[in-house]
Amino acid sequence: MSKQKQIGMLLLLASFALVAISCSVASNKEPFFGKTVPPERNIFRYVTGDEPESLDPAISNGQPEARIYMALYDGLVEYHPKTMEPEPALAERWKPNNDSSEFKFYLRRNGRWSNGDPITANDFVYSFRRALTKETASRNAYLAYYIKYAQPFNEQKVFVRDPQTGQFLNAKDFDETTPAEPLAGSPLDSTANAEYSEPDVHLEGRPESEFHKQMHTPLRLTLPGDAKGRTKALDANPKLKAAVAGKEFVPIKAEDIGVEAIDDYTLRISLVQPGPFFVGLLAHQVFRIVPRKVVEKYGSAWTQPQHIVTCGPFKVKTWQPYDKLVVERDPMYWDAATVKLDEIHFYPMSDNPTIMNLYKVGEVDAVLNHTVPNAWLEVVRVKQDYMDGSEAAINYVLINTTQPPMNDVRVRKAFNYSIDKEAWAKWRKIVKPLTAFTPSGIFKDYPQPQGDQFNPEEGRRLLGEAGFPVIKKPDGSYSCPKFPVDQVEYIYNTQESNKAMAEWMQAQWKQNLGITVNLRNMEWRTFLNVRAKLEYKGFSRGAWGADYMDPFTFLSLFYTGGENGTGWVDPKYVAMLDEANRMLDPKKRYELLAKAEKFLIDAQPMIPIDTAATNWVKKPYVKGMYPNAGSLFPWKYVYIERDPAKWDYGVPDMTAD
Amino acid sequence: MSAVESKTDRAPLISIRDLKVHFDLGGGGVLDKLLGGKPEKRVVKAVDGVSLDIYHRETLGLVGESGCGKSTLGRAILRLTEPTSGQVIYRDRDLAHLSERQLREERRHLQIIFQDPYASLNPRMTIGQIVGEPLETFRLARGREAEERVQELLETVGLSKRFIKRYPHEFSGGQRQRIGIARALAVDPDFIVADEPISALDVSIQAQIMNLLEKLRREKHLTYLFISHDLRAIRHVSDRVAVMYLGRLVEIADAKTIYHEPLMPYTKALISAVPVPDPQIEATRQRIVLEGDVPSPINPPSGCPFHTRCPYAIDVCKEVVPQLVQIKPSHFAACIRISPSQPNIEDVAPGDAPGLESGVGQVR
Amino acid sequence: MNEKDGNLLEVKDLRTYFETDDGMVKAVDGISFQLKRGETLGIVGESGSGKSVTNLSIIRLIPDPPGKIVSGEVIFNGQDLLLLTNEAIRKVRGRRIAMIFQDPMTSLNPFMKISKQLMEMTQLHLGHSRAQAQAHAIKMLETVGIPDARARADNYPHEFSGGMRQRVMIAMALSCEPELLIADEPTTALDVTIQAQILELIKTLKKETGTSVILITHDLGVVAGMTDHLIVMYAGKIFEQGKTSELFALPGNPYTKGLLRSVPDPTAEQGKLYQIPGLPPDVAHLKPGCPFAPRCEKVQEICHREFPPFVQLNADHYSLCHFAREVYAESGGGRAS
Amino acid sequence: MLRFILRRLLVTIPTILVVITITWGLIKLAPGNFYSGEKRLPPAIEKAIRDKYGLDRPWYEQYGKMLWSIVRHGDFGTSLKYEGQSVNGIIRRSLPVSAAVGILAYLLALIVGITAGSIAALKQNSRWDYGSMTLAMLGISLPNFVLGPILVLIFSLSLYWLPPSRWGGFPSRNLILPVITLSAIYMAYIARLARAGMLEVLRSDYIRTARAKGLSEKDVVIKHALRGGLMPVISYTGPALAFLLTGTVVVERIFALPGLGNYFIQASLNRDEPLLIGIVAFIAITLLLMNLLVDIAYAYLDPRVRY
Amino acid sequence: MTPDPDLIHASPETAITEGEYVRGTSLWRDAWRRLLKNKLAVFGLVVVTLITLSSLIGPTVIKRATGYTPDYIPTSDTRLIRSFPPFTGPDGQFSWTHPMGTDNAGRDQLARVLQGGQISLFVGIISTLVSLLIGVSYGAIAGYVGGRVDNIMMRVVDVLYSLPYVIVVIVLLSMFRSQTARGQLILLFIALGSVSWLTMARIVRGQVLSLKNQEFVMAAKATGVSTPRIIFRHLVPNTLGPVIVYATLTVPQIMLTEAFLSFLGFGVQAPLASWGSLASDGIQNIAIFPWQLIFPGVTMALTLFSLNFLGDGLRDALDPQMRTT
Repeated sequence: MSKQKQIGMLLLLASFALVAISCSVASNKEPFFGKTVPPERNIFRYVTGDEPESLDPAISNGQPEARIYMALYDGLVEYHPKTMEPEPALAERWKPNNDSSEFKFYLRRNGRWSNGDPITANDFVYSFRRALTKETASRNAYLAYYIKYAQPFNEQKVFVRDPQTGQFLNAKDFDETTPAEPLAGSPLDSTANAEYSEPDVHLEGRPESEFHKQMHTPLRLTLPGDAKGRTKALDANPKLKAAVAGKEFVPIKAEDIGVEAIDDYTLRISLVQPGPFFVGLLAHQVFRIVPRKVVEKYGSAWTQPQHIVTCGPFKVKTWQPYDKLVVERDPMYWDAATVKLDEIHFYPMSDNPTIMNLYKVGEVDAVLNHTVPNAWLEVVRVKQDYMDGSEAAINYVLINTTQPPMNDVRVRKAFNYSIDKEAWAKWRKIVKPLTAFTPSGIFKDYPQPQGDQFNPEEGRRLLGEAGFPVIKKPDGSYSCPKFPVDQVEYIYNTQESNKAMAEWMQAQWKQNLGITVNLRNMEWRTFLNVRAKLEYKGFSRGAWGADYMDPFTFLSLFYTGGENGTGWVDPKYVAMLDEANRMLDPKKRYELLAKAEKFLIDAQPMIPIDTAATNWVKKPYVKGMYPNAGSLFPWKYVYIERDPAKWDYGVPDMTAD
Repeated sequence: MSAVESKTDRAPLISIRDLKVHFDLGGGGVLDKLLGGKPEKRVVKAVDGVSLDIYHRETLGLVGESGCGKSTLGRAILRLTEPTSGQVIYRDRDLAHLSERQLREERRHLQIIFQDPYASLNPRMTIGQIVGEPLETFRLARGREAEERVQELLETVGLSKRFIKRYPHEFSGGQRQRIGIARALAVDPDFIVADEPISALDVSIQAQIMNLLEKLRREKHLTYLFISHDLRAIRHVSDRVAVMYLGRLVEIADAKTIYHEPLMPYTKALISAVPVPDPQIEATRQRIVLEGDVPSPINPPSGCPFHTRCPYAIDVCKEVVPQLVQIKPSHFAACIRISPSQPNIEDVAPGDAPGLESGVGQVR
Repeated sequence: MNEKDGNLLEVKDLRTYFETDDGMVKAVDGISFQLKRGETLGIVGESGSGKSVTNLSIIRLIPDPPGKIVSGEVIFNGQDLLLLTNEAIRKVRGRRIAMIFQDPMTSLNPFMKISKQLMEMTQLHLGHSRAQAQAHAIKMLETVGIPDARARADNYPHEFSGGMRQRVMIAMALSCEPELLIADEPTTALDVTIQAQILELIKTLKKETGTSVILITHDLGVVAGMTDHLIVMYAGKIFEQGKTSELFALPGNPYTKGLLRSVPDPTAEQGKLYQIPGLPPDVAHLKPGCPFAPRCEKVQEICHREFPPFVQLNADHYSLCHFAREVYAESGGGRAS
Repeated sequence: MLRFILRRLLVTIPTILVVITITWGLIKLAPGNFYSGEKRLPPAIEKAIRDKYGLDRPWYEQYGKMLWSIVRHGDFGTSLKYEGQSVNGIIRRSLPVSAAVGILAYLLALIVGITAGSIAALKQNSRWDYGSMTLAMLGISLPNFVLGPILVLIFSLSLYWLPPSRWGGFPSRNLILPVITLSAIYMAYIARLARAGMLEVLRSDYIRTARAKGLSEKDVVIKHALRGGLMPVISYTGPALAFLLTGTVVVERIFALPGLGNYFIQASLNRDEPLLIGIVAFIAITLLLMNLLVDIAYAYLDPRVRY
Repeated sequence: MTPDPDLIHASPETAITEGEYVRGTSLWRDAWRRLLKNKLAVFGLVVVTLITLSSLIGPTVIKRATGYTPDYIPTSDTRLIRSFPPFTGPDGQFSWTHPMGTDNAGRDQLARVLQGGQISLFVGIISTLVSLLIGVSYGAIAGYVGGRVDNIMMRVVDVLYSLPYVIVVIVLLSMFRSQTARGQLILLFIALGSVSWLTMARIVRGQVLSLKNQEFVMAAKATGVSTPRIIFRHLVPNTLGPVIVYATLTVPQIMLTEAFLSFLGFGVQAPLASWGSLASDGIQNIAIFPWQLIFPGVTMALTLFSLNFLGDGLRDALDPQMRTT
């Protein structure tokens, strides 16, 4: 009867309509992705990614928050919008000592909080100490561990003092981690291990204060603060145990940390080791300052819009969590003249297609990095508002090296050999193939080592050598019957790009080794837990973006043993990194780091896949925003250009200053 | 002295003693007292102290208006409804106090036929399954034997044995009632409660079913408790008739007696209300039309439950609960306004309550 | 007899069919009858005989689909109701022809106050104002014997007992003083004592208002005392019709006869009851011949073959039977032509 | 009535407590924690975080503390993931969002559903009936996570008429698509319920009575049939409204709305214990309250029902 | 005992038939007959059958015809690893190779939709079976036993209703971890089944509550039938109508939940796919490659659409009341 016809008609109509729409969408020949109408007011609407955990810069370690903090808080230095090199912010200038283990910062005098209070060196001292206090529980505290006694303070350790003499025990007397063999061809820099017995003469003459003198005494011995941990440490080292007997334990106080306000506008930071890259680190959120008075008054509620006091180019106007954070120009800001926008609207969103849809219809002006889904690149990448740039980030595959068969380095290498990273990069379009563990082309002058290239022949050979011969079947495909397929899997957390990568890996291994690795996707936190506890077999997705602009931010992933998600730990590697970091000459340091990196990739606890690329879009009328390697943007330079002639048609020039 | 324990030559098959079935409607809890919503515990006294003997091979008719508790009584005897108190003695066992398992054994001998032939057959079972289920439950027969037995039963109730694989929906009301009867007969019971078995049937079919039941009683030596609101039918099928009103028995007598010489004003009204299919009689007959409705069993009237509608009621009736007493030989009634010496209520002087002296009434 | 004068209602060859999965059900198949002003007509039949459908057809309340009045005339006061517009028939319903139904429990709107349901009638048909309608409603409730009518008018139907609800239904039906009251099994769902009350009430009200009544029932006892004329229906056909007194005394149809005999007589001794064997026919699959033939004790070969004629036995006594006269004679009515 | 309400509320309390307890236990069992990230934090920092939130205290102490805070102050604590934000505050803030979308969607569903259902019932087996019931079937068959994006595709991405997502305040154009997406399935259900209910009522004796009274078809439907016919819709309203009020995860995700459902999922995924418990308890209470409310409404609308 | 001759005198049934036994139109056969009369239900049945069949044999046929398998990624030629519109070849010209286009990895969408149908239908069926098995027994027992037991059983349902589903699944999946795709699938069934029965239990309980005072139940009790038998033999079969309708409504619910779980990463594991996971993948690309959502989405909707009609038809066909006019 007519009922059937009706249904049929309905469905037919619906599908026709949809197909028609799909064609209209696909055959979009516009130069830009979606609408390009600048917002009416002088505001900038930006998608930051996940909902910010907090507006307190000490707390959170995420990138979404980092970008918000850059609007709200200032530090000693700020990232350069293009190069991400540190450029002066609240510190007008700074001076390192000769081995870069101590820095002196000269603050500008017109720094003010949003409530008008002047910003002084004491604000920095307070903020740094607060960030390192255990009660703050800052996720980022470890970045400040380079500051002298910051780590033991954060870990609530104690000094050991002789009650009679008042003398503290020194660390070097009990140091057991001397390398077993010389690590590098070049001799160790003499100053690296030198005692600071002499007052620091490299800098500006004599030590200036009691505190400063104390900073230049030999590194004190620290022991765990809790009795249990201490007993364990002492039991492990009889010499130490004997020395400690009869001594008193002095808890490390915030005041012991190597941060000193010399005067209201001079700040000195003493490091536990030479840190040539340290200033670059200082733009990080954990080093941005918080208002002492407000924090002490309101506790954890100080970040609520009605209480918050900030010091960045913008201040909080309204905050609707999970909806938007509106910040407005702060007239108190020292560089308020440079700030061009009236407001920025930060939209916390994490679903890429949703973000892109919003961008397409012109509801937002720019989006965060890695928002353009891989599959969209084909369409979006050719648009002139696509922001393509190299990124200080890598994708790799972790291997659980604690279980057979993956505990055999030959097997690990075989799997590495049989991935065609060139093809992968071609498919992903924007990434670059990677054989090492640091991103290619990011760190200038870094002699990045080369790892193994795609060589499935060699992979099959190695696998056979390891006892899993690969057989070529008559139809040209391979099989590896002996390989315990049930002992490996590939885990990843659910996300479109991860899934694509997983499927790619699976297909490659099947094609080149005849091994089908099961895929297992997981919810994010389960994934992290499984990976951290090595509860997976075989492979796991991994990715890392630079915390700061130095290869060490990548290499340090394998620095602390056992916690890197692979179970691979080698004291030799740790020693190599230590050695490199003690090197004062940046070039030599890079050489040593590269050597360590080579050691790491030879051990193959992971399979490097690619150097990531920035992958986002901004409307052409958004100016002053560049696809820099860290995707962090000093907002004061951003503005809305209403004259189409001056718009960005393509990626803005990153080389011009 | 209990009225029903009069001497008879026949031994009772089932003796019901002071059976009560009360349904709790809630109320009266701690919360209720606190909030004052329903401070009183509300109880429906569906059956309120019924004592009754049912003799071997008799058909005892139980008549009353809807809501008087007649069906509840029938079901409580078989413990299909849990009695609140009292006894049901069958073969020296008190059915009201048997365990579930013992009871299930006894059910072999006690069966029931329901009013609604549509609702009483499981629509998703075949006739064979429905009739055969008791056989299976009591392991009386199995396989081929069971099938034969079912066929036999179907023929007994006047259905073709070829219907065994069919479903209830394919049958008419009368046929379904026959199926219900076959099911009840499957276990060879002694006693069957026929709970309004003909009320839902067409006139022409009612006669068929009544005749069938009568025939089965003769052939299988059954005892019936025949529950109905149809006095004509009751009169036709019963040996004795018991009249119920608001959970209590108000009169018991031979079927003939009760029709021709009812004692209770209620029974009289009931009989007079039945329309007779004869225009001549109808034209001349003087009906006793009762005023008002049957009161709600939740708040039954005090004293004699009938006093609200009784044309003979006097003030004492509101206070005294009449007991069922033998007024004439084998004729029991519960009214304080009559007594064995003055059985005819019309003859009792206005305002007199002779029954009070002879023990009919009890002040509550 | 001059039929034109006294007839309030005249039904001619009414046919109402229902379309079902099983095929066409001829629920009412060519029936004709008349009703005089002030008279009471009884229609008796077993379930499925078409008696209710007949009356729903009269005021055109047959659910369509699946039902359909296929042919016939329903002449009410000289007007064929079947030809009226929807608007016009609505003015007849309730105003001139009122109905009460079998189940007073479900026939009143449970969501509406009694008073409102009553008021609706007079507001609609008599153009009463609210106050007038209210007063009238209370008056009607008092008329049908609802104690404390003023207070109880604001109750909902569920707060009334079955008998009271049927009184309300009657009050509602009579509130516009209709010329015809159709009572479709008005007492079937009620207890005997209440049934007696309701029947008395209908009788009294009829006497007072002079309304004509069609009383539909399956209980021969009910019609015996209430009606002037009687129609016996079986399988959608009128099997016998005539004066009530004559029909009871001298049934001219084996079915009527069987029915009368199968009602237990309380005055008689116990014993085997007369029974009509078999089952009522399936109206969807009627065979040619007399529909009662399979159950008839007088059945002859012709009964299975030919549809019986409608035989006039007396002035207004008809019977649908091949052997009507024989049966009539057996009953003792042989002398009539 | 009061008695009934109080009794129902009393029964609710243990249910909620059990729900809270089980939820708490589940979070404790769930792998992972709220602070983990791509790079594992140094142990000392992890310990500092755990100490800060008392996560290393004995389980009974944590449980007792949580329960006491809830029972004593009705305070679910502060979110772990979102530093310094109280759970109560988050609920207070996100509820209006969910409620606005939910109630609008339900109103739309009611209006369209009842109209379509009633028309279908009145014109049973007509073109109208088949048409609206086919649409209703479609509404039930098309999952909202398919419908939503398709609407976005048509009305935002292709036609640029409406914003594709985000909360734009109340009222705003942003509400249109989520409300339609959300209401589709409810509309369909209600249309079907209304049709079935109306059909049943239209067949009932009292409608026959009303017709026999001579009422016009319009009056029969509006004055007599509608009330009874819509009772099934009313009983469906309880759970439906509760779900709508407390946010529907899928729609809030598709349209990036800062509603309760979104927080609910985020709290689960973030292992944000106090937030999740707070939301779960809130949803459970809302669900039970809504059911109670419907029972009360039922008693109000149907004079036969009394408690 | 001989039957009373006039009792079986000439009842209409005697006319019906030959043979020893009249096998009455059994409920099922009768239902089937009625179902076939219902055009919409037949439409539903045909579509569901077609989709099921093509899901089962489709992937094989496609492999034979075009060489594509659902999980085939053409890694050797990166040119092919992209999403083609329907009926379009790598050269952008019309081609029959991919009638539904390809997905992001260049896999044939038709093959994937068909293979996804296997999973989705299987998930739907299994979870619905679980919901039938647990929900029906649970509801029936609660409803029949009544009183305190009922109260407690229903509170348990209330509690389960209120539990945060996502966390339950997270815990479930982490407690019973499985490496294989099949193991994961089974866990998924458990996760989905474990919640799907709640509403079913409520519905069945409601039905049983209204059925248990019916006379046929009392008749069974009177003939000494044991309680479990009363519940499962007498009551449960009579709840069939609403159960079937709800079961057909469960299927979309389950598929929706499954899709959502896939979306969160708990669903089927790649390279397996379900309609839900395909659709949620498609949503990711809706602005660019709408066909990735539209084809799985429409297939899914069409199936559910047909299932609903079928369910409605079955309910009507199995309803004993519908038979009597």
